[in-house]
Amino acid sequence: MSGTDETPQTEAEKLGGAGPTDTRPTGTRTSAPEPEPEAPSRTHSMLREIASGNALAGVLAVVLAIAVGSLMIALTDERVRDTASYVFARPGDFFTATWDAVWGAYTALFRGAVYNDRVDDFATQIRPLTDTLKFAGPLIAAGLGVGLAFRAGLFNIGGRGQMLLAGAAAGWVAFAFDLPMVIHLPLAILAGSLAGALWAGIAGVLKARTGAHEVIVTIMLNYVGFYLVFFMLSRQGLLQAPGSGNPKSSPAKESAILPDILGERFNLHLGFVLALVAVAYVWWLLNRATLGYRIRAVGENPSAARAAGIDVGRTYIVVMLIAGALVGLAGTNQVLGTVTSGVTVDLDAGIGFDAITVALLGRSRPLGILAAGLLFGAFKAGGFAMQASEGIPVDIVLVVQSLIVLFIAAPPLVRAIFRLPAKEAK
Amino acid sequence: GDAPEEDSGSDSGSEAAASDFKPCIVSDAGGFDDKSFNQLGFEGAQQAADELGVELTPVESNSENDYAPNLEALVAQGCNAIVTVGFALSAATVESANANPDIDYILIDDAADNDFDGEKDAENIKPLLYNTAQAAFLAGYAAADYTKTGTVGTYGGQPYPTVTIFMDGFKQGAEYYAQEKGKDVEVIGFEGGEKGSFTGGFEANEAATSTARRILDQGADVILPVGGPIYQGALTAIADSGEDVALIGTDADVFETDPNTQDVIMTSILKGMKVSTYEAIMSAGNDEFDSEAYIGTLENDGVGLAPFHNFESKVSDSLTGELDEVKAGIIDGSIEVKSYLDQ
Amino acid sequence: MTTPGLSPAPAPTSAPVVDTVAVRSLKTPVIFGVLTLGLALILLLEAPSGDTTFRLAVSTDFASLPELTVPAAAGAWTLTAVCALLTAESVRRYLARRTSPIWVLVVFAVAWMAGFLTWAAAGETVPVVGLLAGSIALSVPLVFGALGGVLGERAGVVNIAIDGQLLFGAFAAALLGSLTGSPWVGLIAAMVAGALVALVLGLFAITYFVDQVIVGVVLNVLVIGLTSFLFSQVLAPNAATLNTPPRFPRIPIPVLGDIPLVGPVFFRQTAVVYLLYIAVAVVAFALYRTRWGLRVRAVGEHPLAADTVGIKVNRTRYRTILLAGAVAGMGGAFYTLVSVPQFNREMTGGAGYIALAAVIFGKWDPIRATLAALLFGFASNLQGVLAVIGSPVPSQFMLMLPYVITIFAVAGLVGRSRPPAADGVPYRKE
Amino acid sequence: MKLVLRNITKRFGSLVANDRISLEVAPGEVHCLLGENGAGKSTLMNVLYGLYQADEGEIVLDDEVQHFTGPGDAMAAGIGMVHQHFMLIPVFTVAENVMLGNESTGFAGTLDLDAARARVREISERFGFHVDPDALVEELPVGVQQRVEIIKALSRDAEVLVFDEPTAVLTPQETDELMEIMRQLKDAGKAIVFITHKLREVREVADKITVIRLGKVVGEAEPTATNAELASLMVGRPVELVVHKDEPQLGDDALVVKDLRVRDALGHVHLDGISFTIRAGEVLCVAGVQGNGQTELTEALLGLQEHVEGSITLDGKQLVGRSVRQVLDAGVGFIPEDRQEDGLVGGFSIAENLMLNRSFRSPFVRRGSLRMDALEEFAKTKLQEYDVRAPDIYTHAGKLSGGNQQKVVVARELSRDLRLLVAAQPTRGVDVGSIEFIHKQVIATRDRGVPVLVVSTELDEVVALADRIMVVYRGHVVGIVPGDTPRETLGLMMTGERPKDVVA
Ligand SMILES: Nc1ncnc2c1ncn2[C@@H]1O[C@H](COP(=O)(O)OP(=O)(O)OP(=O)(O)O)[C@@H](O)[C@H]1O
Ligand SMILES: Nc1ncnc2c1ncn2[C@@H]1O[C@H](COP(=O)(O)OP(=O)(O)OP(=O)(O)O)[C@@H](O)[C@H]1O
Ligand SMILES: [Mg+2]
Ligand SMILES: [Mg+2]
Repeated sequence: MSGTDETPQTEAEKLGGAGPTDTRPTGTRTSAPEPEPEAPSRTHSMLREIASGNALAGVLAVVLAIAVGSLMIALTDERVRDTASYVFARPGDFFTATWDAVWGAYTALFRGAVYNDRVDDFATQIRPLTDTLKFAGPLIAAGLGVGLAFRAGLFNIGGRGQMLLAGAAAGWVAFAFDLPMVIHLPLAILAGSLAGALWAGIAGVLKARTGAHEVIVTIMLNYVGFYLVFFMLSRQGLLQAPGSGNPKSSPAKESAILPDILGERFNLHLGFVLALVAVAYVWWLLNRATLGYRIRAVGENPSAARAAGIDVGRTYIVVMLIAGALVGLAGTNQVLGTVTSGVTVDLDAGIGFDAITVALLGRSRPLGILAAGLLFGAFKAGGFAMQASEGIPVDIVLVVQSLIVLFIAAPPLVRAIFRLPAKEAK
Repeated sequence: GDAPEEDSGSDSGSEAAASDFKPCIVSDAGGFDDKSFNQLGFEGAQQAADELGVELTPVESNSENDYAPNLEALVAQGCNAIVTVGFALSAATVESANANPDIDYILIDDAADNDFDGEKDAENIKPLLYNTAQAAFLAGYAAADYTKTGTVGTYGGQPYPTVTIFMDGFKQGAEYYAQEKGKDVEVIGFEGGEKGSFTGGFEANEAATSTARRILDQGADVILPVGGPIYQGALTAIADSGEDVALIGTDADVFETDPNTQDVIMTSILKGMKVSTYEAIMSAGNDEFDSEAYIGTLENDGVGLAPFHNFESKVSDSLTGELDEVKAGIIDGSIEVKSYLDQ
Repeated sequence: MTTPGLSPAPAPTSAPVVDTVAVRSLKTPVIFGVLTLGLALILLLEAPSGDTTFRLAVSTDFASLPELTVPAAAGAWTLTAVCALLTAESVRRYLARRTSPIWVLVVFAVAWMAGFLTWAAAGETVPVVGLLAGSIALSVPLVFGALGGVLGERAGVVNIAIDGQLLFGAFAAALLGSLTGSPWVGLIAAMVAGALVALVLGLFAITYFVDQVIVGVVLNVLVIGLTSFLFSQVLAPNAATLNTPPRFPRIPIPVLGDIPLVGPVFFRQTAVVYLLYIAVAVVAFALYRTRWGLRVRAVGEHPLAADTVGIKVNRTRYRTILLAGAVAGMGGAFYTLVSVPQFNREMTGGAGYIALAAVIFGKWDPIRATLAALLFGFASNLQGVLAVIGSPVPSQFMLMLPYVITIFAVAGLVGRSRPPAADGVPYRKE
Repeated sequence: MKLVLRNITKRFGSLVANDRISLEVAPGEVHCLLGENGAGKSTLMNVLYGLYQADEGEIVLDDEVQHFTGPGDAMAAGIGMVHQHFMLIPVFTVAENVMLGNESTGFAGTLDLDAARARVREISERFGFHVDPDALVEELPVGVQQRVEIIKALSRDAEVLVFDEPTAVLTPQETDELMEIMRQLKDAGKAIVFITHKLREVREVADKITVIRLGKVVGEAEPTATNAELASLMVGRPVELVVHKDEPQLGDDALVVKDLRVRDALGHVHLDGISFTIRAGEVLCVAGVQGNGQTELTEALLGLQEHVEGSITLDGKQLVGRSVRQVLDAGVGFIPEDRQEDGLVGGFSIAENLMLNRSFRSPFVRRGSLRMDALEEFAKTKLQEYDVRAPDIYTHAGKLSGGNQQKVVVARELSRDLRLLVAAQPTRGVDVGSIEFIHKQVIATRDRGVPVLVVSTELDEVVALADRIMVVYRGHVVGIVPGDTPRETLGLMMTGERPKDVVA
């Protein structure tokens, strides 16, 4: 991370991102100068973070969220409820049942997400981990798209529409052309990113030219994009698979499919690597590129940026284009890697919205988004095993995820709950 | 309360007793409580599992992304027969089936032919298909006979073929009646293809209610909602309209499955998913699984029309007889009912 | 985003005006032109034939208005001509450096809509009452949600959690309504549930200064997870006892309900809708005319200034968002106590986000936000009505209509808008 | 009412903002608090007003110890405050602002606006204010807003009145009027605390003076003390109060503005028929009451205004119609009026702020990426050169004190190759020491042959810096006069009148 990322901030500031309605310059919030006694150097501040208990609070936030999840699992578990009716007669049953339910759920989650100890060969044992990475790929890419927009003070809720359009474009290139792989695959990826960029760009242009609020526009574009893709998927000659009546396209040709990177036995495909490349790119963009510098300037204080010769409207457009391309990468990842059987209107799989949480948890910083994406990918991968083996609806994962984001954002609350001493004032 | 006897542990007992047959089922994004094919498939599988004395492992999907991982999770759980519900799961089922030739797959509502060469794409999949247009034709005929306003209506959840096939058959039936009897009957809400009234989803919500309301506003006095629980919207719209409107159910006999409808339900278009799933699982459990595609028709009673129940007295006396004739005509081919399955 | 300590007042920027010249804006003429051309184009591409009938009465009216029948082609072209004239007028005004007055806008909107309907419903009957009444029904949760949004933001708390409040309200209404058999209990439960979501929002956003956007978005996810989880684990397996709430019946208001056109549209509704009318009126009045409203607005514009005159900023904010949550919760009750008597996972379908759009579109004003929500309801219902009577447009495009209209409206008509100055800014002392 | 503060201590974390401060103010007395920026004056007053709770010490009113939990208590006890940053709600009317928190209501909590209007009128009349109760506060000139603040305090029958830097945004005339009002209030028996940096005002109205430095009382002074005495007491060292400058070395006409007309998006014309010329090596000061078009003028020069007619040429190059970036590239340096709004990105480090308007090409940019080493090098040098008091170049600009923030802006602008410097209120809210420094820098820039346009509402500053003075009033130029024009004449011109004897 760059030097600017590391200077200490207040808890709330760290979470990056401006409000959707935050069209005012943010300059005023810096009014009361607060003297900074110590010199923050890069490693220094990280060490201090850990020492000051911020990292501890982070861990406790996760613990707390998991505890709430456990409570829900236990409360709705049949055996627990049965045993609760005679808890005073034989409390052991109740506690065993509760323990079984909760332990069973989380071990299943772990088995599905990281390491499966119930099988013998190593490859199958670590297969869950590769699944986690597979699910993390699009979450990271889309999270970057949302996070980057946040850094420019824009709230991109349009992930769904951007993914759909991107998936449709990539899917179309993938099934409609016969090309060698070296051309076909990049072309399909490019088409997807381009479609995502253009779709998001609409919001950017409208914001820059007419002042239309990007929150409204991106929400509306989600629906418009959905029906547009639906329409194209329902028309022979457009995207619908020839001869089919279902709203679904033909499957992607082999030459446009993201290859598996660990071989046939694993589902992990090149999409994850692309997501990593995207992380590196966004990191470079935000911390080392002039464009990123301008993006951050516009996000932090648009009026100062304008006075410094930065064209705010143009920056909005550029940011939305890049953000859309990143989200588009997630859509591309879906149709060329994860579900290659053809484009459908369901291809976004909720990633467009999950990306918002990922970006928030990652504090709109590329590396943070990477970490958040991996965590959520693990939850996703583990959720399937948890449902299949314990019958617990995957919705519990949503609950735990959102609680983690909330608790991590409010360390004082976590400290209060665990009765830790308040962080020493600097 | 009192504690039960120690070690009465029913689960350990049944586990020991049961064979190692493990039936499993994956829903599509609608979930098992969709009052439609997911639910019926689930009930059929559950019934089979109960009879076989084994436990059914159900998993729900929330989106298309979940299909493949869910199938993988089930394979990892050691399932030997997996029911996948809905055309959306077709591709994932094919992939999983090809990777696990020892497992029996039962795919509801799709032919498992994703390359459209007319052939199933995996040997060990048994597709369950239903030509509901035939039964819907009968419903359309009945509706045309029953209507006093001369307008009958239909609406669907989303313009998927499994939905529009009902609407299509219904329209053809009503038009057949109009032509035969010279009665002026208009079908609103469906024009063929994907043109028609759709709520945009398969949830009982305000969109379902208002779509039904609009159809009633056009003077329809028979209404056919197609798509799981969206008939709930029609129920409220009918109640609010204060008019005498007859409802036609889909999939199961809604008169039985939802007693709230008993005052307004005229009949239901039956789609024998529960039975066919049940039978497929039973055959798999008894090692008699055949992967021949099943197509439910009027002829094999895979689809049909439910009794009129409370409407027995309200429909014309000759209707039941006429319906039998039409049904015979459809079976022997003298009456043609078109549907997407013909292609 | 934070405002540490004492922040300066928004700097006064106004300079005395030397002179005022009229500003020319091409927006209106351009939008008019595009729309008129579009209408003409569809008329050319798909010429309407037959008559279009507008039914103004419903069969239960005691004094019914006559039906209005126009020849589709002639009628539609006439209305297109009217639109063209109005476009010309707006161009003339543009050249004369004058802005188009509101009547031009209104007449244009009505003429265009009528022209479009005449074309789309050629040979059919447009049920005008159903079109309007249905619009209201579709708007109800949106209006409640938007009111909740306006209240929260006016107090300086960005309420993105509207969707969560609606959904939790719907859930609680279904559960408690089923358990007690009383829709009123369900309604109150919905309000409590909405307020509960707001309380969590407050805890994080007001007490712990967490970015309000974050809290809002995440709360929506949390509520989806929670309700879906409970739905599949608790409600669905016990649907008969836990998920069959009673419905509010329709109560036609005597006299008012009998007025032709107006009656069936506005006054043959359920208690929830009448509560909505009251809520809109009360919120609008209270916000601008009462001490409570003055203080709420003060806290949202300049919390420090409010603090210096002895107003407890955070207490006011808490109270306001709890109220906002309760109002939004009422909207949630509409789903399960009026629309369909059962809860379904994610049954709001993102309506809270649309309500949020209405808040911004309505410039943080309760009446305007209500109108924005109604516009949205109208567009959705228009789509449905046309689908039923069979329009020449593919259904996906009809389903798209409300969203496209909103984009046009926001880009073309509203433009930049100014939120309450302290919206989204937590207030912390010292 | 007699006010006594005893040993007030207030800490913010480890910072002691007030360190055992004691103060006594008798009824009918004006007590001045003097001190640099950040000395702790506002903090002390906020403690008195109940906004902050003191860590130690007590507040005594008429021998009764008070325990304020919030401003409400303080107001109820008879304390009124005119805040440094106005505590008015811009979108409310005067009457609404005055009644807020103290509303008279009718049925069901409905506001009784008539009562509020009557109250505003009554107080206005008593003290000779001219304030329309129905005017929107954001549309009022600052001077009037100030009066609204005073009305607010008086409408609650305050007996102790605190004025926290009330004159910072006022014209000389308005300041004089305020002094007059203070005298009236004093005669009415109010106890008044008056905070200011301006020594002239102190001597004009103060009965007693207390000087605070670094949170402590460092001394008391008599109103008769000299400026130099007071200033060195404040700063802790001797300060030069006048800027030494040589005769300008005038070059050719550099900036030529002709018939400038600026309107906003609503069609309001804010500037009309502005023409002037600045020669190389000359400082032209724009004097005038705040809000007479100065903001629009500087923004028009920078290309920040959208609707500009007329011509602005710099060294013969037309600037009207150019983008901000092109104007900057043409060599225009800009010190904006509101540094936090337009000058700095608070969340950026000092180093990043130093390249804010040079994000397009060298020296800090190479083929689209940032040259961090060059930037850091540059920032370190400038930090020293401009005496920016900050731990290091990575410190966020938002965390700096106002004076240091301003130095960052000045450093950035002056380290470019300038062909014109536009400085709007370059020393607003900056302490004496920093003012001195910034003024020296402006003059040094002039002496390098750069034309300088300074906009200031402080006559002291105008007189100190100007070679020529242009007075604006309501969007027009009243006149352009020599730098040594007497203050009285300038004050008069600022009201729009043009004395006959002035030369252009
Ligand atoms: N004023 C501006 N505000 C914001 N972005 C800008 C501005 N000017 C250029 N950009 C964008 O910055 C990126 C690179 O700009 P850069 O200045 O490096 O290009 P350039 O070739 O130097 O431009 P020019 O030809 O105008 O000098 C481009 O994406 C461009 O669109
Ligand atoms: N809320 C706060 N939190 C932390 N520190 C604060 C806060 N308010 C003020 N300070 C610090 O306390 C010190 C005194 O500030 P104060 O505002 O009282 O100064 P002042 O004398 O009024 O200065 P000025 O002339 O600029 O108004 C400064 O260092 C300031 O940064
Ligand atoms: Mg095949
Ligand atoms: Mg101060």
